[in-house]
Amino acid sequence: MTSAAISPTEAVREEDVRAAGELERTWGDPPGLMGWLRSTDHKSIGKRYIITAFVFFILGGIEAALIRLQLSRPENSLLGPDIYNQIFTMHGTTMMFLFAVPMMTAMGLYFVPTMVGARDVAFPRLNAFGYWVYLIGGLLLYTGFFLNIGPDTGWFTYVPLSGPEYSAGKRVDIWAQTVTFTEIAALVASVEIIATVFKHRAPGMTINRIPIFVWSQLVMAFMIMFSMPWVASASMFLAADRLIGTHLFNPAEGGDALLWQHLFWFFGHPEVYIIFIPALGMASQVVVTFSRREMFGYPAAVLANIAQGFLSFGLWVHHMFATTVPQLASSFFTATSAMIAITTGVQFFCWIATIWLGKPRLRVPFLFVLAFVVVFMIGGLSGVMIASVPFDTQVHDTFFIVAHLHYVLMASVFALFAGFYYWFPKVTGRLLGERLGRWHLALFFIGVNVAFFPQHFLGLDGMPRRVYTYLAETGWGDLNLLSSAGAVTTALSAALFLVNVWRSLRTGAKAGDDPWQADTLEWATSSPPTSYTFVHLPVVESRSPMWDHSVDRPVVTGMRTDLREALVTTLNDAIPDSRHYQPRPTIKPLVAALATGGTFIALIFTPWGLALGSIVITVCLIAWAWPDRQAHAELRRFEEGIA
Amino acid sequence: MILVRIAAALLVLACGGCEREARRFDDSPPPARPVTMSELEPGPRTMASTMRNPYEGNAWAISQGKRLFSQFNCVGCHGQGGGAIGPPLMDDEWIYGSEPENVFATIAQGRPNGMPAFGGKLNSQQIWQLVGYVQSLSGLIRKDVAPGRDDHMQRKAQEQSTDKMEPASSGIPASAEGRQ
Amino acid sequence: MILSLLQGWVGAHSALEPAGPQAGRIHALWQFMWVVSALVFLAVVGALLYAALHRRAAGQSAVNPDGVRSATRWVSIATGVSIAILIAFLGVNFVTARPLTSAPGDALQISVTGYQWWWSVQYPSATPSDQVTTANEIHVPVGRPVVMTLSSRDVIHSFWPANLVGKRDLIPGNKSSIWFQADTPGVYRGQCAEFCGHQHAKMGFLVVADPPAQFEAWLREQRDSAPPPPPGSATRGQEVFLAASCVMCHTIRGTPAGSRVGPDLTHLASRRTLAAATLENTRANLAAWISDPQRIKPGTLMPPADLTPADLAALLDYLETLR
Amino acid sequence: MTASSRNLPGVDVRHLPTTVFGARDTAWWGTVGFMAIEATTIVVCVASYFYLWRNSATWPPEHTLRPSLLWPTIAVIVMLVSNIPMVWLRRAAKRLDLAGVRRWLIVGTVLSAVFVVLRWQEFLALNTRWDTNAYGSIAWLSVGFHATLLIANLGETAVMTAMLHSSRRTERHYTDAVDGADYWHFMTGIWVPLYVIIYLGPYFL
Repeated sequence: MTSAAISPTEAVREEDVRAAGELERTWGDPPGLMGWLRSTDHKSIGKRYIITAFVFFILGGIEAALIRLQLSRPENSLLGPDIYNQIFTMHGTTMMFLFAVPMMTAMGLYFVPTMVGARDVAFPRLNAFGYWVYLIGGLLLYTGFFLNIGPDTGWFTYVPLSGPEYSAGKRVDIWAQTVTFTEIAALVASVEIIATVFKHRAPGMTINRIPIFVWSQLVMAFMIMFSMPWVASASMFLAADRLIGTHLFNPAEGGDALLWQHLFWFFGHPEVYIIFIPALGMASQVVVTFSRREMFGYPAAVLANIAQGFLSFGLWVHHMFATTVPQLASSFFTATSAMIAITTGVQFFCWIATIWLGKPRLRVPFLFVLAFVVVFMIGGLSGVMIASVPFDTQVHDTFFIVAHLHYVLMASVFALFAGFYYWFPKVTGRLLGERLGRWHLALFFIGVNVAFFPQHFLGLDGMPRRVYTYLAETGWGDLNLLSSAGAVTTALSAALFLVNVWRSLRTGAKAGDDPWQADTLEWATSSPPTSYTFVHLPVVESRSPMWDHSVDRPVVTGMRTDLREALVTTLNDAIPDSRHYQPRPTIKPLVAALATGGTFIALIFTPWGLALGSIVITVCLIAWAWPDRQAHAELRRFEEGIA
Repeated sequence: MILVRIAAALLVLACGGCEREARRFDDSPPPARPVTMSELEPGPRTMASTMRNPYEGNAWAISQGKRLFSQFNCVGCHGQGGGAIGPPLMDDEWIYGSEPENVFATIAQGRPNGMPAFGGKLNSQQIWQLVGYVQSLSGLIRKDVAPGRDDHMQRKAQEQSTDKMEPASSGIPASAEGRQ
Repeated sequence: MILSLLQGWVGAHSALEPAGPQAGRIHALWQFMWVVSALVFLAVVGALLYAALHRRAAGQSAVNPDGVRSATRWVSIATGVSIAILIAFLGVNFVTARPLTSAPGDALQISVTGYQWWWSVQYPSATPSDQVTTANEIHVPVGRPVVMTLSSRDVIHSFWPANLVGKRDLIPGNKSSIWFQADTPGVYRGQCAEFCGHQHAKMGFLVVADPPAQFEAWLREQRDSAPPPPPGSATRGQEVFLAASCVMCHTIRGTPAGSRVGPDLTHLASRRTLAAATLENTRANLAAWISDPQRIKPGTLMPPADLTPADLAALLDYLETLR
Repeated sequence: MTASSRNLPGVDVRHLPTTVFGARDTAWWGTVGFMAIEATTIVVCVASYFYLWRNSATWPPEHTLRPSLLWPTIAVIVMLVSNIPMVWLRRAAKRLDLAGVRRWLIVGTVLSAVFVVLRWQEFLALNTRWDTNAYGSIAWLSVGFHATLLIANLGETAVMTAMLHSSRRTERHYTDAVDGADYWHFMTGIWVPLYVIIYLGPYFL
């Protein structure tokens, strides 16, 4: 935002207007459809990511509605077992792989660079590639579903049910490849975020001045890096068992069905925290802004966040207490599962202190955070309960678990909505309606609790998960009906949110650059941000740069405006160290993604897909690495420092 | 645009996806028309196929056929398709014809030299499922429909990886010759 | 809910109505955790709302040192308390878990095998002729520990009689076992808890806890083979059974029917339910199940038997003799 | 062509270098990131290998030959030795010594081609098939996954070589060469434990 970034003397203003113009020519997306397909701007990509993930959220929600409709009364004949199994599998797969993780990484890819004061992520083309691969994965899953090739063995896809003998056809293979696609996308995002946070922070943003949301994204990125390969490999193993007859999961030939569960949950548990930790980060950001006070116990909160990341790798067996895992091992996992509660506790306590010491403004984003804490408390406490082996053997795979996991994940969705209401003005330039927002929150809060709280008791009362129906004589009908009513309310609230977005886009109040008087750098640019984000990269002197100076904010000078130049700073102290050239937009990422997509889809049908695909992919990567004439000339100009 | 491209690619690859994936629980396909075959003259039948196996393209039905094949102890005589007391099923030699409906008739009506008639005990759905599996044993159905490896000791390559064996002119079983 | 209310043919099926020491301990643990959690919840949410809503002194600055000091104190206290609570929780959990692990020596041995989508139950015996095989209905003597040896023939299932004990998975390729003791006589419903395919929802079973004498009597009856049917319709029915598709999958001891693909029907008529605790065992239900099982359990591996009404009637007459 | 040079409080970065090597450069962190991902995947393979080993009475299971050692041993030695030219490559690159970089990159391309050929022998040396039993499956998949690294490396090195010979080269590509050398060390280094476990393992497990 030019006016605040520099002192408003005439000469300077002119100079900056000129600079801004050239920056726009340099960093702007190319025009037209091809330009849209070539874009590598982290803001365009991030926006697409967020919208795509939200569309999948809606689709997953529709599936949830169908599930609740089917279960609303006993012996319901709305959905048969075949379609029901596909739908609940689609719901889980969509929510975990196509909504939750991509949404969290997407928020990171959009806001991390702006919050650390960079103009783009470290590897813009790779970023675009990641998005396209993710999109292909989602389209694959849903095309499959509409062609009746929808996976039907649950999002956890246990063998042998999902193995070659008990899952004929290609349904499970579609699932396996979708997972592969989304894992690739997530891993790409993790590399982007780590490199951006490590090397592209604004001068002065030392390691202990990094905004908490960025910290949470960093933790998430590392967790993705060390957990996603487990499920990616596992799904490859499964595909191999199904396609080329390997025996990894075949007990008779020395394989083991439990191996799948270990591999899957070693990813599957961190997965939950991959979703939850960024949610904590967003909530922290909102708490700080609306308490008008710096985060209380910033170091403690950050360390708790990191500890949480580590601990989450020590929990996976608590998904397997009903299997033949030895007692001793189980009790270890009980302990870790209890311990991780402390890390969350510390962060909650820090918030409460921040709010207590600050002067909270009860705006919608802040209210969503309050709701987030309440909802998460319920999910977290039931989580501690099921860490107990004996109790878990009763409620494992029952609706008690359904209730628990939805409380935890829905809590993250509350935090996400807090983030939406908080950052929507930054992304679109318009505020979301406050009154509609409160209605949305109220309905959502009621809906979620009415939908999921009764399920605790359904589980204790003997109702297992993943049943397409139940006998009238079991007496589960009433609570199920209640739960379904809650689901309807939740759907209503989501609709209300869409209305709010639509109205604000048409007639919403103009936001201005910094509607919340927030403390972090994304508010230092215009709303919506320009393609180059900052005319002058900011310089940071504290944890809350926006609260230090209202005008005459210190800036970086001497950056080139005629080509895409990024400032590389040192890892710990963010001292300017070198200048980095970033390539112009290109279609190459899309082409490479299509090649990758083709390869993995071909792999569903024949092992030769691998040979064929690797050739195509190699060609694409060569093209990727080889600079065209313009890029070459530009790189030369950059290195030789000539205009 | 990209959406269209990908969707198109997927549609091509997933062609017949619907048929391959259908789970028809409550299905009673018409039986093959009864074939009259006198005990006295076993041997090659050159019968114009008037009827395809309704489950040729249906992976689930064929996996059911595989299940029935082991549960009804067809392996007792035919081995895992390799043959033992009964003739092998995974080669290109078809004593009573390779056409689906011949195989159907063989299962339904039985054959001399020990193949019992299962007509009364299996319904047409089960028999067609078995026929589909028997076809898959010699690679006569689509690869993407054929079963993968099973979850027990591996005794033979998975049907998926079985090469197609064009039915050859079949010979009369030695025993049958002996009787004539 | 009231046990007696659910003592119909379905049976009781709730972890909140323990009928034995194992489920009892777990129920006690649940009550403990439930109360503690409620208190923690109220404390945290209360603190949060107070912090958000309490009236602030005019002109109180956001950075007041003594405020920070007391906040630091409270945060440390809260953290300490949560650690203490979690340690207490671990202790209680350990105390609860300990006695659940190993069964006493004199336990009754029963082996349960999971199939898509029913349970085969066997009472092993030294003399093979005394071995009892039944399906979907497990009779146990009251007051005596019972060890279930669990295995699966196809996919993973999970054995869960909620009123008696927690669940245990049946995983192909590795044997597992679980033990419990029923103290209250009654009929308890259990169900498969691990998703196992199309009819996971209707893969139930009953545990019938009888006084020891009654149990022994039951066991004795189950040992016998089926008696030859009385002449007339029942005999006709047996012929139908042996000629139709039934014989391909089912065993009736004392007849040529000996296939182990489906449940053992030797004492079908003595069972309370049909189709894995899905239907009450009545003549009408049996007829419906035999003539169109796919309508009742879509995807079940039992094929429809197309019988003439006369044959069906005869078959039912015969099956009803299998007490 | 650079933005305003008013003396605001702040930093002027126009004189910072454009070509830096190793951890100072952003791209290096990308490379390291992908190394971490690949390393994790190999850990998954090894973990699965030991999990399956624990399941089986004898290792390899009966009626399965142990792997032959001749070719794998040759291959692992070649891999280790191949790191020497890569060290020289890095030095040359940091000196921006074009001739040196070209020389060692050509050597590198040849070597990585040799790796791929040797890998074929290593597959044969497993003396079992992927669809024989779980042992064969995990062995093939582990060696196979590392093979994809080898192939990727071949492509990468070849392209880099061509690049350094073409008119499109810039200083940037010296930095890439250094990253390439680092990746090389990783790729060959991570193979050593795999070699020990998969080829020697069956002799002492």
